[in-house]
Amino acid sequence: GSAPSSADGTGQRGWSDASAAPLQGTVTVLAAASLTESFDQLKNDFERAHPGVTVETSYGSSSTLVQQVDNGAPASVIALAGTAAAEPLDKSLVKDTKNFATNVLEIAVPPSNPAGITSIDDLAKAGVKVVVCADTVPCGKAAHATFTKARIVPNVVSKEVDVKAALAKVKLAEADAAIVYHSDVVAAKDAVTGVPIERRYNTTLHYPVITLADDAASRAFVAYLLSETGLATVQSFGFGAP
Amino acid sequence: MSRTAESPRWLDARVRLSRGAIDVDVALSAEPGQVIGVLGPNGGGKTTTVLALAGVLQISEGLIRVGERVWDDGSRPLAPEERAVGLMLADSLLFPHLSALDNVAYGPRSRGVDRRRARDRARAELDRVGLADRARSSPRELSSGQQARVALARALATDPQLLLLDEPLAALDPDTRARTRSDLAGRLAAYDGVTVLVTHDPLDALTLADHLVFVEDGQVTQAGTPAEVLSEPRSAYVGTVVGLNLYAGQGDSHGHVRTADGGLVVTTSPTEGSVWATIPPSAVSLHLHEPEGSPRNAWRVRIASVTMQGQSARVGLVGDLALTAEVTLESVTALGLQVGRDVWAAVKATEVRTYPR
Amino acid sequence: MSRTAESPRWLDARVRLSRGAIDVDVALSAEPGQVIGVLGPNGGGKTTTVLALAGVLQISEGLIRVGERVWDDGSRPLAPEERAVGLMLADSLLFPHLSALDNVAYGPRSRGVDRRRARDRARAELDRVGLADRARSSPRELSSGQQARVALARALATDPQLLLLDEPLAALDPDTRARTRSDLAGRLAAYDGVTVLVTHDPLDALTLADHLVFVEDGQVTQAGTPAEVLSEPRSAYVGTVVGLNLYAGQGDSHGHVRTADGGLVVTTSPTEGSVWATIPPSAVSLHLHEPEGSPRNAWRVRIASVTMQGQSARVGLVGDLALTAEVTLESVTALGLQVGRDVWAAVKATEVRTYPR
Amino acid sequence: MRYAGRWRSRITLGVPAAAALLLLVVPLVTLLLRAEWARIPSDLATPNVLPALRLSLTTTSSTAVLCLILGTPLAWFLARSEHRTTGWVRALLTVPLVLPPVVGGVALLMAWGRTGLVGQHLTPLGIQIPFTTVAVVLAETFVAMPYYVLAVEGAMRGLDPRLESVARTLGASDMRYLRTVAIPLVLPGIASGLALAWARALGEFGATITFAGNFQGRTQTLPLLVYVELERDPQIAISISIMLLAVSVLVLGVLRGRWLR
Amino acid sequence: MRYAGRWRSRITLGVPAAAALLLLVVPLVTLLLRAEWARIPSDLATPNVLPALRLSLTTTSSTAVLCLILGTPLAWFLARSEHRTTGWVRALLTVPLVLPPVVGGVALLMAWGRTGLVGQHLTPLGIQIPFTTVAVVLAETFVAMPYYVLAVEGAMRGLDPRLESVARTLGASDMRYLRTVAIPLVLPGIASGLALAWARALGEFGATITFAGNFQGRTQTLPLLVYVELERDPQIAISISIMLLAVSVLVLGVLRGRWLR
Ligand SMILES: Nc1ncnc2c1ncn2[C@@H]1O[C@H](COP(=O)(O)OP(=O)(O)OP(=O)(O)O)[C@@H](O)[C@H]1O
Ligand SMILES: Nc1ncnc2c1ncn2[C@@H]1O[C@H](COP(=O)(O)OP(=O)(O)OP(=O)(O)O)[C@@H](O)[C@H]1O
Ligand SMILES: [Mg+2]
Ligand SMILES: [Mg+2]
Repeated sequence: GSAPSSADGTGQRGWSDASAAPLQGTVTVLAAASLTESFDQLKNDFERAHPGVTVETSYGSSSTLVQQVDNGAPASVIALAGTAAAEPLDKSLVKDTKNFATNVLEIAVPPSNPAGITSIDDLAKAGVKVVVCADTVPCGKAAHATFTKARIVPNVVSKEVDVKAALAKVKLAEADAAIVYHSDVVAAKDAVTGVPIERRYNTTLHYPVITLADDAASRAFVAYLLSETGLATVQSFGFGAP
Repeated sequence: MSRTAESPRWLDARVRLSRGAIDVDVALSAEPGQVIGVLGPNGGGKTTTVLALAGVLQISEGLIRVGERVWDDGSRPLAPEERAVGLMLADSLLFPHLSALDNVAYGPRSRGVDRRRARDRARAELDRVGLADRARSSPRELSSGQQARVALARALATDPQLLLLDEPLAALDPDTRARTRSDLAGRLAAYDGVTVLVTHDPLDALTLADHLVFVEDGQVTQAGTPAEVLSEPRSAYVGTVVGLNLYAGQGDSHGHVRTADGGLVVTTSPTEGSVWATIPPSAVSLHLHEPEGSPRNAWRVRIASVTMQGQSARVGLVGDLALTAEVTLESVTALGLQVGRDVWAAVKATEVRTYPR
Repeated sequence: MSRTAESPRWLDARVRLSRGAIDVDVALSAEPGQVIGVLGPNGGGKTTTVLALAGVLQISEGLIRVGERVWDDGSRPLAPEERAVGLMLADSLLFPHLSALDNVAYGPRSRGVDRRRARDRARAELDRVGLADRARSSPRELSSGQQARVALARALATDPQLLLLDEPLAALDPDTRARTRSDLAGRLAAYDGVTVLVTHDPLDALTLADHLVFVEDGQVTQAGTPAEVLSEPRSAYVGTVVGLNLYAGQGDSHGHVRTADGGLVVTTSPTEGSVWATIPPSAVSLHLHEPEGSPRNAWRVRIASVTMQGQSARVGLVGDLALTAEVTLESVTALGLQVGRDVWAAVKATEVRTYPR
Repeated sequence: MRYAGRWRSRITLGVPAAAALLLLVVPLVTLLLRAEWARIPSDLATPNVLPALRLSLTTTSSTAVLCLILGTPLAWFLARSEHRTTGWVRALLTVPLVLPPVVGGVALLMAWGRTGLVGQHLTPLGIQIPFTTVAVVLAETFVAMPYYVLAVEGAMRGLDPRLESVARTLGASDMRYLRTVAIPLVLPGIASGLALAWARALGEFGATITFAGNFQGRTQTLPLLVYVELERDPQIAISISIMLLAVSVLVLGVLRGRWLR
Repeated sequence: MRYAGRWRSRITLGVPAAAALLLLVVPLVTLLLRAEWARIPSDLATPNVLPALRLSLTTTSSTAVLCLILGTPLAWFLARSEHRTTGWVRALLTVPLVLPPVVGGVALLMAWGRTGLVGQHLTPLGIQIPFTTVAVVLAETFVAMPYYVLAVEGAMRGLDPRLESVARTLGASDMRYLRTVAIPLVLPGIASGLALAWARALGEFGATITFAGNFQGRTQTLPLLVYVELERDPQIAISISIMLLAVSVLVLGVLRGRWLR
């Protein structure tokens, strides 16, 4: 078992004591797949600062992570895409919840941009194949809200189960456009081109980080994430400030 | 095979079960060292009986006891591997992934003999069936006769208390068969278990068995020593096997027997009532014209078949009485005995035996 | 089987291929309606020859021609279904998922006969082998003999130009065998194709075949009509099959033959040089004391085996000369002929035939 | 020809067999125990369940039929080939099993998609495969066919080759032998191959979502619906999964019990 | 005993067989064509590839061994049982194939997790299964074992029961017959079952990520790495997939070609 335990067994508590005795132990972090690159960076930085601590990361879809925690998987910290995803989480396990990032919707188009999309209105043009996320996932809900606000009815050919699937359709030029998050467009580098959505139509997604374990190392990791350096790291991957 | 209750035999089996269309009910008993020959028409239940003795099929009623031990009483059968039994079926059923040698060594190995000694034993057995040089061959690389010989060696290699051989010699060529038969006779003589030998070859049965059991349609129609069976066959099938013409009929005190088909046979040894009458084929003489003289039996018949057997010929006859005659090859040529020809068949009344049915 | 080139036979086959340890080289030829009996020891290459004729194995050299058509010349073999061939192997190999009837109807159906007529034909064939009442049975529910009969019916149901029967009667009981044999003889007589009949039973060969071919170790050791073979066997194996004592030896002009084993045989029909000498078992008389009188051959021998055959007994003898005697059952009893006993064997010189090797 | 085994054998074989069964059954039992049975009827009354069920059944049946008519001949050729390359072809067949389903979907897109290797030649003809029901069938066939082919090939290799010899001397062509003897005799193998392939297709998720997308009534099969609902309410997802299991056990149990064996 | 078939048969059988092969091979070929081969070496040099490869190989080997030692006896019992329920047990075995992998993972969590049906009794003993390599093996075994059992069962049913009768009269117990005759004779079936199960385990994704998580070096197998990399750089993901394919084709081709058949 890799259950996080008290950092050094001396009963020390809190971030303030960290300077007194070096932190020890393992922090198990579950994070939404879209956070892969930013959390890899955070993990490296944190481990460098605290050589006694090992940060173990596991990336998956937010709902999977919540399932894992609810069924007794040993996790210290969980970072989710969207506050709604945290709802099924067993509240008795939650020690603390903080938002640490935001994300906004963006239109992803193939680099060749075959349908010539320049604004959200172009999505309603005849023959444009649009993919969005399913209504049950946050990005699908947000896209739906955006279309309503913009009063357009695009030709949706598929309601993808997650952002990754939506993005894949654009990367392979199967779809002319997909509604995804800004961070996804950044992460996809030059495989897709982003077309921003005006603020008045857009929807903002809040990313919560939830502390599940009581030990010093875990709390130190969350504190580091919420620190200025931590937030800056996250934002460098296309996320917005909380 | 009625036996008095006070002298239980070493092998005592009453096999009763249903298989397909027939109900098998076969009783067998023997003392150590004896060979029971089982004969009968195709589909009579011979293999079924053998499988029940081996424990592959279970009897629904009856008893199988060997020595002190009850193998099956219709309720709690011993598994085949708990019976000290050796089985060879008509299909050789060799293990296709093992060499001939390892097939033969399989039994000893399974019964705890160490590898080297099991192989030595297997080699000796293969040698006895003339296949020492094919020990390394896989069954697929052997001809059907060679496979049968390996299967025989395999069944013999475990020294079982009860050895079950289902047509062991059927696939062998006459030369090998003669050699194997006499080798088998030698081995069975030295063997102190009971052997059940199913065969279609009367020669095998007569030369190897102490006791013959004829199974027809699931029932025992005759049982006895070869001599008993030879002298007094009690079914048409047995008659065919032992080479005698056999008739069921009604006899009177004057020596006249009226057969079921309506033929009339005269004998000098009258038996009254329901009788069997036998005529040895060699006692039948054939004539182109109605014979005059001593024979009191003479029938007008037509030649249905002529077959050569060794140095003589067997002539199948139909007519007033269906019968087989055994004549010399010269007579065949001299009389011009061809299929379809009408001839007279004569038999001296002294050659006709009758005994009660 | 040397034939002049100008009269090509209807079936003309020279089968050459390697199988396992042996090289098979067998020539067969026949005219329409003839039956070739193929005999030989186990593993000699009989089945191999049959499979090559059927197209299941391909010849490496030689020729298989039937009528005008070349089936295989070592390079472009016709597939089996392109050959008008019927095949029955020693294993019955029935299609396990089809009833007996549908097994037999399979051939006609495959050759384009409509379902009803194919079934009618199949029913007729089953009737001929005595299994009309088992038509609906699945092969698993048949005894081995019944299976063999269905397989025979199946092979016969396609009226092929070349009918290949590999030990068709081996699994049959004597009664069925006799019936099937004579039925087969009748059918083959009416059949205008060539039949190749592999058998271990000399009786089958002698009664059914027009021409016998003996295959030993892949080679033809003797071929000829049954009468030719009977009168002049040319290998020890053939001798065993036809029931004659056969010796290879050196003859001189005085009628003395020195056998390979060193025995001396006297004959009244001398042949000089390398000779075969034959002695019919029935010509051998047995005596407890050295015989005085006419027989010029008398050997001191020991009884190795006594087997009954029909109404007589065959006595295997070893000693100065290994030979088999055929005596009456009465002599066995009268003389007390038991295995292991030393006796004298006498043969008149007139009974010994010699012919060049 | 079955016997009551001896105790020692029973135990040495029974214990691992029971362990195997437990490994498989425990999670399923748990799923059933944890389900809120009272909710299942209302969960299944959700309007998108019926179209998904219908789509799953039609696409998996199509896949099964494709396996049968295309896969059987392939299995046949593999079974009778004794060439050295056969082993490699067989290894190649297992590739779709190994490929992470999502990558499989990507590969399918690259092949059949609008700009794909094959797809680009179909587009001018007005044929577009992604986002259609055909794409679902293609994806399911891609992942399921190998199971079918390998199962049937194994069964066909077990046939006694002499049966073929006999059939052919009786006048049967390749085709006729295959139809009248080989296929009937390997029916158990075909049944288990079909069961495997059908079940695999029924559960197919990754390749379908990537290649065919997720559109109600057109490409949203049951597993896709389950995944989507898992985001909203795990309990609905479990209800649907249980229905999926029930359908599969029913279909397989009835088919195999009644007809196939 | 093989023949050159007639042309008509060849075509009527060859066309569908070729179609089947194409359906499977076209996407794979596309994948290989679209890969940036020059990049593959550097892609594979990424530090997390090696641990994932090692983990994939160890867990799939463990799964294969588990199938072998637990699944073979189960297949044996199923094959010799003639009971009516056997068909249903067999249908039950196919359930893990039908279950969407993610749901399978949830079921595994519910069973073996800290609060799970079985897991709650393990926790006091200090045993925690989720997020460990053991969990990966459990997940892989859960999805792969059915393939093995069904393939081997099919092969075992094909054995001539009379061989068993003969072996037993020769003194062989159940166990000895299984070991010395049945298993050697169904070796091709075992080989193909193992190949199927191993390949399925190697490609396993949904159940693993749900039940075991995605921890580098501990539970991140190659398919999980592909998933993560797909997020970051699809080209790396494709490179890794191609390596995955190469490994599987190599292992299966070599094993089956050399030893197993
Ligand atoms: N599949 C095979 N592979 C290798 N060798 C074989 C194969 N089948 C038979 N042989 C060998 O070829 C030789 C000829 O076999 P064949 O079956 O033709 O003999 P046969 O004359 O029919 O014998 P039998 O009377 O026993 O049936 C034998 O020595 C046998 O061991
Ligand atoms: N598995 C089976 N299922 C149903 N009926 C069967 C089965 N096996 C044999 N039978 C039938 O049982 C009867 C007895 O068969 P058995 O094999 O014992 O005959 P047999 O005396 O050995 O004949 P043969 O001399 O032909 O070998 C036959 O009528 C046969 O058709
Ligand atoms: Mg029998
Ligand atoms: Mg043969």
